[in-house]
Amino acid sequence: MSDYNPMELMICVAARNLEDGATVVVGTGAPCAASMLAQKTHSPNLCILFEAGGVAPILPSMPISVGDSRTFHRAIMASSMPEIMETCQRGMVDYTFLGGAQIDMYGNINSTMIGNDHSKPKVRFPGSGGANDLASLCWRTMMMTVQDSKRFTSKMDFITSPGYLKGGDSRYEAGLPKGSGPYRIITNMAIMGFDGESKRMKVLSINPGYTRKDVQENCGFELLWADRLSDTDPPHSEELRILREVVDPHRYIIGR
Amino acid sequence: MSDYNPMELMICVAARNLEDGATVVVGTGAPCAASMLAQKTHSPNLCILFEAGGVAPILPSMPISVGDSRTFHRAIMASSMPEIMETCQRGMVDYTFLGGAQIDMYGNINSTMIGNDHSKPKVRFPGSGGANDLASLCWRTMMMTVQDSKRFTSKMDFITSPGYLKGGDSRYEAGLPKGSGPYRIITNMAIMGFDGESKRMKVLSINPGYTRKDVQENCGFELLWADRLSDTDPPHSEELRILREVVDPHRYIIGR
Amino acid sequence: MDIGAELLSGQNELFTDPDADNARLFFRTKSRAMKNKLSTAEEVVKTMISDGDYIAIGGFGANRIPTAIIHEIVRQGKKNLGFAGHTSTHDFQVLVAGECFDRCDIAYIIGLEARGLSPAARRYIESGKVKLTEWTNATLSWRIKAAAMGLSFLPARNILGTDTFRYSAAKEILCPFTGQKYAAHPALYPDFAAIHVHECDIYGNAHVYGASVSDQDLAKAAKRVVLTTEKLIHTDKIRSNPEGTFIPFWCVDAVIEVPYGSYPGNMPYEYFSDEEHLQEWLKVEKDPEEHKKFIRKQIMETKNFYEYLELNGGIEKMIKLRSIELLIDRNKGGLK
Amino acid sequence: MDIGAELLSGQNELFTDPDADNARLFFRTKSRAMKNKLSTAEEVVKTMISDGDYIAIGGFGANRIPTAIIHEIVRQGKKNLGFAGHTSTHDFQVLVAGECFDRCDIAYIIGLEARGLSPAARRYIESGKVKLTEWTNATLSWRIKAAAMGLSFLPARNILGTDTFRYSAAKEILCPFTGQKYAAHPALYPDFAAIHVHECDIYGNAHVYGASVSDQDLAKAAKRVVLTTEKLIHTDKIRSNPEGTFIPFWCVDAVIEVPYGSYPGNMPYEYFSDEEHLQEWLKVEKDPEEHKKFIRKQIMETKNFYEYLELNGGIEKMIKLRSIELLIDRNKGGLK
Repeated sequence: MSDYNPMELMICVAARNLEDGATVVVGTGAPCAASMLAQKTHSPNLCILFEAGGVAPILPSMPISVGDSRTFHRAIMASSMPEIMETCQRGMVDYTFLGGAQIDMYGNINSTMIGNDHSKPKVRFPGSGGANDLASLCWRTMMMTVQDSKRFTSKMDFITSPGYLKGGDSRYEAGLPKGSGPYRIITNMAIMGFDGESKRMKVLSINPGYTRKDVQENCGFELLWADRLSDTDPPHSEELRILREVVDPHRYIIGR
Repeated sequence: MSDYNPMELMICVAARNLEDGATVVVGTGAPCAASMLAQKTHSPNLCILFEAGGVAPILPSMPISVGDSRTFHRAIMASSMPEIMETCQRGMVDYTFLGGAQIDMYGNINSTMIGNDHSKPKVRFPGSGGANDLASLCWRTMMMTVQDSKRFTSKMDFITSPGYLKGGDSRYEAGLPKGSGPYRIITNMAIMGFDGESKRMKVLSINPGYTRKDVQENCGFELLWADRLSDTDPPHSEELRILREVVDPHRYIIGR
Repeated sequence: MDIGAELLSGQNELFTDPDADNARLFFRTKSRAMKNKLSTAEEVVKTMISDGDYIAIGGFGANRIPTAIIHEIVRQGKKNLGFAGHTSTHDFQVLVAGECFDRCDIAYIIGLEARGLSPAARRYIESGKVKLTEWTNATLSWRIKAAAMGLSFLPARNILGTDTFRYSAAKEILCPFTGQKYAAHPALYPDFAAIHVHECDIYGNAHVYGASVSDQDLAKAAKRVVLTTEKLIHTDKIRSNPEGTFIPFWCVDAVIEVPYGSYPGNMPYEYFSDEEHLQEWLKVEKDPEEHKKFIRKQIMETKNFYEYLELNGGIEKMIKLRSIELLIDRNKGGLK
Repeated sequence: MDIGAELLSGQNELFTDPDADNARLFFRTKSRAMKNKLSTAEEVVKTMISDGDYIAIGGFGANRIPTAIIHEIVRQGKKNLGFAGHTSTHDFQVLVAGECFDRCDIAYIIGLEARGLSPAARRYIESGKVKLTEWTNATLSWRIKAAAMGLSFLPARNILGTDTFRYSAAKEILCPFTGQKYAAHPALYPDFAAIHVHECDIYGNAHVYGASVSDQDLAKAAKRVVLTTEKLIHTDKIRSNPEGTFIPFWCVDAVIEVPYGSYPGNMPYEYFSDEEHLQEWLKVEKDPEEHKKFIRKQIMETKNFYEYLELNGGIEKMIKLRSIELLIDRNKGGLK
């Protein structure tokens, strides 16, 4: 079994969740790498979109901006931001990836600020950008993140992007599209999904080298556990080869 | 003084109302001829738009459809119907021309049906097309029509396109854009405007060969009269020359 | 804000479901794969349109229309369709000949613009056989745009205060910021749409030149979309000019290559409309028997669009119409 | 429907007037004439922007940005501006250096995407000197689109149920047809917008290549619009391809020819972003004194954009960045 780092594992697991013929809106970095890996393994027909307007480019390298010219290099379409967001709103986009400083048990995400005074934040982040839009409008939201009990918290300073809000049907009742929401949270320690009823975060599999105890101790809220809790299938050597040699040869992302 | 027919007079008078640098949405026929005449006389910078998307074409001939290729021949833009209508809604379009089977004292127009049962009309016409939109959204609506007491009526079978509705402020109160509405009704007998308060049709000038009596007798409602009622300035020989030789050499329109 | 009482509603029937979540559930299942979508008019009309469906036709009546599909709908005798009468002229006239639809959203029908009115269309509508709901060109454009945007309505400032509103299915609403009254137009998600384009690849990535009317929005709004195209192109041509893509593949379910496919309508930069033939349509319609014979000959007894085209002059006619489109006077100049 | 009680409103300030009739009254007076609009950055910023105005910048942060205008705003010391922080990155960072704005609609600020966060922008925002209202990329796109459409709002299905909504100025509304809850986003009509394009004529008819972000809507929504362009073209090029017109003349008040005008940002198909220079910005910002010196040298003490470009490598640098954009490896091959 070949050696790998946590980022490589998260990217490989994320890629496996992107089936052939699906659509995914990605940002720069790991999500883009996961999508490129999926294209070069089991999903040659995966359609990658970028929020500034790029559709199905033949990516010559990792974009540094979701609006730079790489995102529509030999693309099927170089469109606009409203075009991409309306395509999501219409229900034509299956997946998206988000990141954030805080996430709670319902998959709500904070990428706006730390502190309790919005007008004078202790720490200010960029804000939603397209995150809230994609979390609201795409069918399934995924997240790749290193896990710790600060980031996985029950005390959110700010909910930037909607997960299942307060759980149960609260997301739909708020007016957000029926059947949409968080799908997978992929961390260095485990893979989580969400309970069908309560919509609380539920551990589906634990990554090699970690225990159930590790996963719970590095989470600020009580996790649910799948009845059939499994071991995460580690990156295969072929996945790693393509990721390292083809997708990210300069190790911009997997080198982090 | 050169001889002319009623259509030529109406077109020449309409053209004089289109000042240089203005925007006008036109259909096929007389309105298009009036706009072309204006461009070739005092308004070289008049911008002509067609509702299917054509903007500022160099018209090689009269279009037979507001969507045919003449309407965007060497145009500044071949856009879309929403683009044109939203440009009107934004307040960037100064003039439009409408036609219809019935018009009332407030400039409301019927181009939908004759009869009293909408589901089974006695006579069915094409309907609004873009007429209601342009009457609602452009700043000033004009009409060129032969005048008779059937067409100029107080009993409208159907209001397709809004004039001043019930007069006074009723047009604005209905939600239609502030300051917009009917501007000139140009007939074979007279030129009408609308009273600033009551918004009722008011005769501004009478065409050569007609009397105040003719104008009222050929109108199904009571007309208001300008304090300074004048004689309509008839077509000038240069206007007629350009109209006949350049704008409509085949007499498609002025031959009617 | 308890002003609901003052807000009016159009009284006529809304023929389609504007619900955005219902539309999303459909679009979730729509294929996004870039696969070969080549088909035939016969196959598409047979498999993609069911009696009772609500359909829309791209282009502008007699400009850039998918004639092969319109004829095939009549040829296969589709019935009880709903129709978006959005700047419909010759397309409407053809579907009337087949008495294919029994409900119609009206913006512009019956007329062929400067060419005059269609007697047959007039008879059909005045017969009372067709349920009518009034709209306008902009309203249908915005209803289609609302669907393309994944919404159930869009606000607009037209049709307020008129009978057009009264006999529509629109509703008045107030702007929550300004209190301004608007007409809310319900999203229109057609079951089927056919659009004729200048060129596209086998996946449905298309280029269109000239006025686009509402076709970019229509391709997104409709649940099933077929493109007829003047010619097929390689995807490299799409990828070499990605800002020029008019319709992307994911909107499209089928692609049919139909050279001269807008005949007898105008195809911008390619050929002008056949005005003589369109006048013939209007003439024969005056006599219902003549009209039946004409339709039998032109549509029912022709195997497909090419036989119809051949019947009316074929490629030599198209060369004439191309000269007209390009403003070439073949009587002047040229090599002796 | 008396459900008004249940409907929530964002609690933060709406910095601009969404009223469509007020906007129409302005647009009624805006010139539609096709006249020569050539000007200079100095003249445009002096005459078209007043302290206190609300401004928006086209492009996408460090992609296709009108750098000459952004710098000139800082150089002329414009103050108390409102700013649309719509995918703003380097443009935001430059305006922060001049402390030009005191209120900001936020979609994305402070960050330069994969490049990291701007320490200076962070200090400025965390200082509390700037009034902040939260939005999102799609929301600002739709607020601008609402204005472009001549409306006072558009409905959308994003931001509901979040603190992003709570600290916005959006309002919940219900669809009059389905009862579906929507976020109503107020139209955004900026006082001024600057957009960098690939080519345009002296009237402002423009072509843009690559992702267009929200610039077509922004050109319509803004009351005053300046285009900076890589190069001027003859109007014949516009008229020979009317479907390709990205922005029509009537939206545009001034045109400035600025070759390399998006530097240090990326200009699609022309030159890539200058990543070394952008990293230098982030580095010097760590020390406020260094930052002041840097801004003095780069902007305050340069006469115009060309001196700034010269200072950072001039045309030779642009040739390098063009190679990167075109994926040319000048170390490989070529004639020996």
